[in-house]
Amino acid sequence: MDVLLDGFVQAVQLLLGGDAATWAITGLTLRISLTATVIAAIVGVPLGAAVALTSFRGRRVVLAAANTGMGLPPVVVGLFVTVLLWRSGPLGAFGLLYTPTAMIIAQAVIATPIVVALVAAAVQQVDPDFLVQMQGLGATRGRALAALFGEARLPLLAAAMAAFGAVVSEVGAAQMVGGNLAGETRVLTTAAVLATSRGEFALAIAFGLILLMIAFAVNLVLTLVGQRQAVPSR
Amino acid sequence: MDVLLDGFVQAVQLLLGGDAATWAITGLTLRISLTATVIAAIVGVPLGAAVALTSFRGRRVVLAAANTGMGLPPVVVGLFVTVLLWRSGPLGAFGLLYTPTAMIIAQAVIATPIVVALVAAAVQQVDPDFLVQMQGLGATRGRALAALFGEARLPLLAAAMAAFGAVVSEVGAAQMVGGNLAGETRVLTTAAVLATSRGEFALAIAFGLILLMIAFAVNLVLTLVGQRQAVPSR
Amino acid sequence: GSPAAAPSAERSLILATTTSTQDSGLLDDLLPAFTADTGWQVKTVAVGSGQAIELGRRGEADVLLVHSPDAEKKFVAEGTAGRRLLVMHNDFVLVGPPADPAGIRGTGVADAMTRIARSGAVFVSRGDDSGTAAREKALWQQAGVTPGGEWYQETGQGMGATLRVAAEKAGYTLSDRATYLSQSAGLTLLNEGDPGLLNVYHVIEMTTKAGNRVQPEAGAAFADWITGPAAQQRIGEFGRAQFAQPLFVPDAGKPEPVP
Amino acid sequence: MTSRIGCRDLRVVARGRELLHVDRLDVAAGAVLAVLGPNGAGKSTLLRALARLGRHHVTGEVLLDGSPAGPREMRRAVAAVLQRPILRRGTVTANAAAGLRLRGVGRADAVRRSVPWLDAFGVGHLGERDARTLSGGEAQRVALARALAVAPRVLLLDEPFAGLDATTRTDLLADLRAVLDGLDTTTVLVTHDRHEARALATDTALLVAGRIRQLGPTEHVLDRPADAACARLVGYTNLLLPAVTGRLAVLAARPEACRVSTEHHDGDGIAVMGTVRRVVPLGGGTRVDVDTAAGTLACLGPGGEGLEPGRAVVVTVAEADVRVLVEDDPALATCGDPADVVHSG
Amino acid sequence: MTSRIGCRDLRVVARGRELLHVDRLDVAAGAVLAVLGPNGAGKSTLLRALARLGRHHVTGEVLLDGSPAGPREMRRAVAAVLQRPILRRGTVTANAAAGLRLRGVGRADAVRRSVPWLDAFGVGHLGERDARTLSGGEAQRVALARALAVAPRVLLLDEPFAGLDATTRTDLLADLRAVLDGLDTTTVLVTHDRHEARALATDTALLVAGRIRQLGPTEHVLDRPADAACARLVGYTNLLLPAVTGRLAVLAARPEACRVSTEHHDGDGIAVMGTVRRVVPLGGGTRVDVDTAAGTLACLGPGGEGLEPGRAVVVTVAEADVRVLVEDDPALATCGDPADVVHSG
Ligand SMILES: Nc1ncnc2c1ncn2[C@@H]1O[C@H](COP(=O)(O)OP(=O)(O)OP(=O)(O)O)[C@@H](O)[C@H]1O
Ligand SMILES: Nc1ncnc2c1ncn2[C@@H]1O[C@H](COP(=O)(O)OP(=O)(O)OP(=O)(O)O)[C@@H](O)[C@H]1O
Ligand SMILES: [Mg+2]
Ligand SMILES: [Mg+2]
Repeated sequence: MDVLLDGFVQAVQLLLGGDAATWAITGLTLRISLTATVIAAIVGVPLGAAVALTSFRGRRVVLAAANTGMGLPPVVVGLFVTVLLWRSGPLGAFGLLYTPTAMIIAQAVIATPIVVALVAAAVQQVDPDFLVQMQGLGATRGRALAALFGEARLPLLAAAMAAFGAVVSEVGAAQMVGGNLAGETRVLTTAAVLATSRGEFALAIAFGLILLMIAFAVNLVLTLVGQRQAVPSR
Repeated sequence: MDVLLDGFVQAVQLLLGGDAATWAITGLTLRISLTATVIAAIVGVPLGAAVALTSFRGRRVVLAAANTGMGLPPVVVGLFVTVLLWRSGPLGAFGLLYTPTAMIIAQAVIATPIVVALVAAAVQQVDPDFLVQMQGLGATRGRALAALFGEARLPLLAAAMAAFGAVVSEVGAAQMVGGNLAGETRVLTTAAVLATSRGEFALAIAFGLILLMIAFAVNLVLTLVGQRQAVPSR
Repeated sequence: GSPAAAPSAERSLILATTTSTQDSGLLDDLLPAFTADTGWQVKTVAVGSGQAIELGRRGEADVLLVHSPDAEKKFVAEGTAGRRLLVMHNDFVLVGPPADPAGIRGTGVADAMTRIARSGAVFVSRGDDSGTAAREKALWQQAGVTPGGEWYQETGQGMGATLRVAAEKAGYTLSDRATYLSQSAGLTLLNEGDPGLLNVYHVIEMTTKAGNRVQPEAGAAFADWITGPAAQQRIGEFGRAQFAQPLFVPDAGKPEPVP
Repeated sequence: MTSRIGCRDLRVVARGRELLHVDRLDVAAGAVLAVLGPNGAGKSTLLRALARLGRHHVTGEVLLDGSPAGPREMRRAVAAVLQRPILRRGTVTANAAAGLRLRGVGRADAVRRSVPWLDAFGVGHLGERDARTLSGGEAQRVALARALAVAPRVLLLDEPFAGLDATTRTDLLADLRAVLDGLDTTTVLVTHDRHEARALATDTALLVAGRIRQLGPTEHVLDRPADAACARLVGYTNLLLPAVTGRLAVLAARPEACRVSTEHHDGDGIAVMGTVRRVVPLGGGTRVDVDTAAGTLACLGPGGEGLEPGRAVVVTVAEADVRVLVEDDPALATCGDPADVVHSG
Repeated sequence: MTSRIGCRDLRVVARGRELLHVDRLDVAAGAVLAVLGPNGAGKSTLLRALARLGRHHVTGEVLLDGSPAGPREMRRAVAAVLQRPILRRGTVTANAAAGLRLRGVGRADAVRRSVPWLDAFGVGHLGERDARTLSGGEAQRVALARALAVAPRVLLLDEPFAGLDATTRTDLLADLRAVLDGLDTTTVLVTHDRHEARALATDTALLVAGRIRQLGPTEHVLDRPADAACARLVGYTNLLLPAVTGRLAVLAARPEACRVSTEHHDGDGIAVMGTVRRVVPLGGGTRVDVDTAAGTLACLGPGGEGLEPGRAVVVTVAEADVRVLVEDDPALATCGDPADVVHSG
């Protein structure tokens, strides 16, 4: 149990002590996972909304794929992306393997089905007449959708957090496509794995705690943004 | 690219060829992840519903914790549970480390915040008067809640899938607390990692594909159950 | 475990070992025989040497099979371990791009290390406290080089992944022969045979001094078995069929090699 | 006759505001009580508080058959139709059966017992339809059928006929009256329609700003408002203050009973001088608002052709059409509170 | 006067069922068209189709200022108040401003322009309140304020006064009439209340089963129903068939105009023999349903004391109170379709 306590102490020391490597790793983690989440949102939100609001051919297929995709194993995604990015692979010419870009790609792939499935569920739950009423007040389709998203802001927030949480905490893909190169592609999860394999359990716990702090901070920011125009709790 | 094709072929061969080990691993994966998801649901659904429907002290804290907890890194959870289950740890006497039970515990820890956060978001989106009307028709609190869950069944389904997807696809905790013991605690993800580290990429892809099939099957079953008393799509 | 496994769960030991023994498939070959011979079930925790020793130190493992001699000696000196017995060896090899820009082919290993550092060619290190990483560090020290900078990259991952990174970056790396043979990944064997490249595996049995749930008799049983003639023969045969050469050389009872 | 449902010192508070405070209310077995009140008076709040529903903070006692009852007992006795029809996903048949299902009745039995009610409310042909595709009035009917299928001991209806077309409404009033006469059900009916109250309710309560201002037999309450607020509520919206009438008491009159003329004809009744504020032609008649020395009077009727704003006019009301109000003293606000149980008709 | 909004051959189909089919409709600039119809007739569907809203499959043309208009143009011209008040999360003020905000008006400006409307609808004091805590009527008022704040060229109102208390309703009718007279707004008003139609609408359309059965000046449509369905809709619910009256045409009468007596007094008007089916006392009067040789007649009025089911009676109606219907021929169903534009009053 003292390992956990040690881990906590070490986390505080690393952050407050201004350990440059730790801060760099933390920054990279945030950058990669946030970028991946944003990309997933750009792809997933429209798709999820479309699944919920329109009845195009293949709507059910997309939904089933998204639901299934939430079980996409990061290791396999990592392998997949690796194979694509290999020098001998179709995208090898870009030399992206073992770069943060590769990690962003893999994590975006992991996050997108989560966003699609949860956004679809969130939007589907809003009163079907809500969009009609907004358009009936003169809203363009875009503005009406914005209002709809405002209305479903709580579950959308949860969707964003689920996606971000999934990618920021996964290690399989980050390890495989990033290579966990010190100072280049090492993020908090891969650092924690390394610390573990070195038997430095307290350090691993420390990295995990820093990661949780990041998740909490992102959650806080999202919540505050979400509640900017919000109402007292019901 | 041929690696992917090989992987597909191998997945089919493993399953159809009746490879006993593969089937055993698949069965164990299902058993562990489903059990963990069910435990997470038993803990998380009431908590999520309470967060959405009542206004107890610390409600916001639970919600923030759940949202943050979606970013709980499996590796760290694995380490945490490992430390607890160590022979020298507080629960060491039970000798649970490197057993499926330990994996279930770790995965339940990972899945619970997901369930809490997504259930809260789902339930919060239902018309606040829905419960009132159900009780106004004579429903006991339990029956009214059941009706509420029926009403929010789509996002609840998505929540269940997100939780199951997260645990079935994670490898950090499964590896650490399960130890990837052949025939005992080897699941599809750890098998895929082992295959990767042995350089057998096609086999790794094959395991990943089998995992996706599982996720799809679970998704299908959940959807069918959810639509048993359902309506034509809107 | 399932009900069927329950009775033998009484007699199961925890073996903490390095990934190379598992990834090469050696343990898959040995352990069923061990169980058949002794009745002990084995829970293999395949981790880095650093973690394996740490698990031993905390009494979480009954026996260790590791290849990081310096760390082992330090650990044994702490007094919680029991016997430390030589089991086998294979060797490390320096591998790199076929073009060999640093020109290390056929040189002595210390010379090779210096050339790599000077040439500015990429060297990919495991950097994970594994036996391999420890040996690499020792080699740099012998060569009088303090690695660091653009050309020196640490993966913090297992041997297979590190080989793949090295291949992708057209860099050099130090690998154990077994992993290199199974996952050459487009790299060429450039330097081998130097005595400094010997990779020695020891079995270390743990005692109750490390923790009161340690099963010394299990550790002893494993150590005795793996250094026994039957196991040694199996080790000598392993891999011959697939690679036309054995991956490990049985060493039980021989004197400690001096690197 | 004994009280079926009632309350003592019932208070509902939300965010520090008292939404409702009812000292005492009793409705007899088999009786129908109409609750009239302006928007936001607390009618829906009263209904929910009586059924012990919802999340507001409620204090005081709810009585069922004369003894205090908790949520559990109330839930067994009550069926409520909320102001908005809230249907579940699923077919109309499933929705109609939902009330019985929620009380533990088996599926087949519940459907068998609820289908006749769908027919009674004219939506039997929609049985297989997805409830979310219903029109507003159709949904309202399904909600009514669902509640009545339960055959509750206490029926709480919140503006049940609001979305129904006029003809159906008239027919349903008669049908419902007939049904209720046959059942041992006590009904509390929230409505904005005086005709509905007159048709269905033995007694009527006027609720203003969370307080019952008047309670008694429907005919009496609708025709003899106790104070200004009650008068406004039952259609006597023109207040004639002593300053302009020369009488001692405040009088109230319906706009339909007030005539505007340019000359003063001496005669029976009351005459008030004023100037025209605006003239609004309203199809069947014209509404003339007249500013007087003490407030504005609305006059509704034919004529009013030659009038334009600013013109000096006389508003006349026949003596039979005015009502005398007790002084609008807040201390008297609860004067209408019942001494005894509201009786069945 | 030109048509502000109209349609040609407008059809709405859902799941293979034709919900609505309007050949031709035109409403002039500044006019108010009331749409009356039974529940499920397609009134809300018509309103949505005119605004090009919603997900139903719509064919045909919607005309704005005489030329076909797509969803974009319609959205700029129209403000709609749906049957249920649908408010956003947030304060009442934010909701009232939402219409303008959604049209791109800045926040401060939108609030400044919408607050007076909140006051006009009597909910100005609720500005800071969470919209989800409003009472039904309060929410309806906010929805109305939100739409009117937009000052749209076309105002579509779906039962806008349904949840409002009677007094407010009366006042609002006058206020709204005054406001609409001042604006260049064309209004389509769906309602179940004939008085509302009479008060606000220059013209009235009767919609039955998705078809406009009659369209014309409000007074005429309400007093001279064209066929049985229209008659039912405007309150002439008793059909007197030739078989029992001896006349050539089908006649219709209001229940209030039908008197029941036990003896036949010879005199002016129509007398029909029948037997009492049921007697329902309805507060102010009694409703007596009488079975005749051709259908049941409802009679509403004072009296009816001595009657019990099975008793032979005579139903009498004065000649002035009956309306002659054209034969209820489906082919004539659209006979009421307008030849020219509905005129502003
Ligand atoms: N998706 C659908 N499938 C089938 N029928 C539908 C669908 N949507 C609406 N309807 C039907 O279309 C008819 C017209 O609906 P609409 O809402 O226009 O009625 P309305 O005249 O506004 O009635 P109300 O007075 O009750 O509001 C109704 O009978 C309704 O049940
Ligand atoms: N959570 C709350 N906080 C503050 N005020 C509230 C809250 N909930 C309801 N109210 C207010 O309580 C009052 C009573 O509401 P209620 O719904 O009972 O009115 P009502 O008489 O049914 O009105 P209507 O005729 O419009 O349906 C309203 O003014 C409403 O705004
Ligand atoms: Mg209400
Ligand atoms: Mg409608």
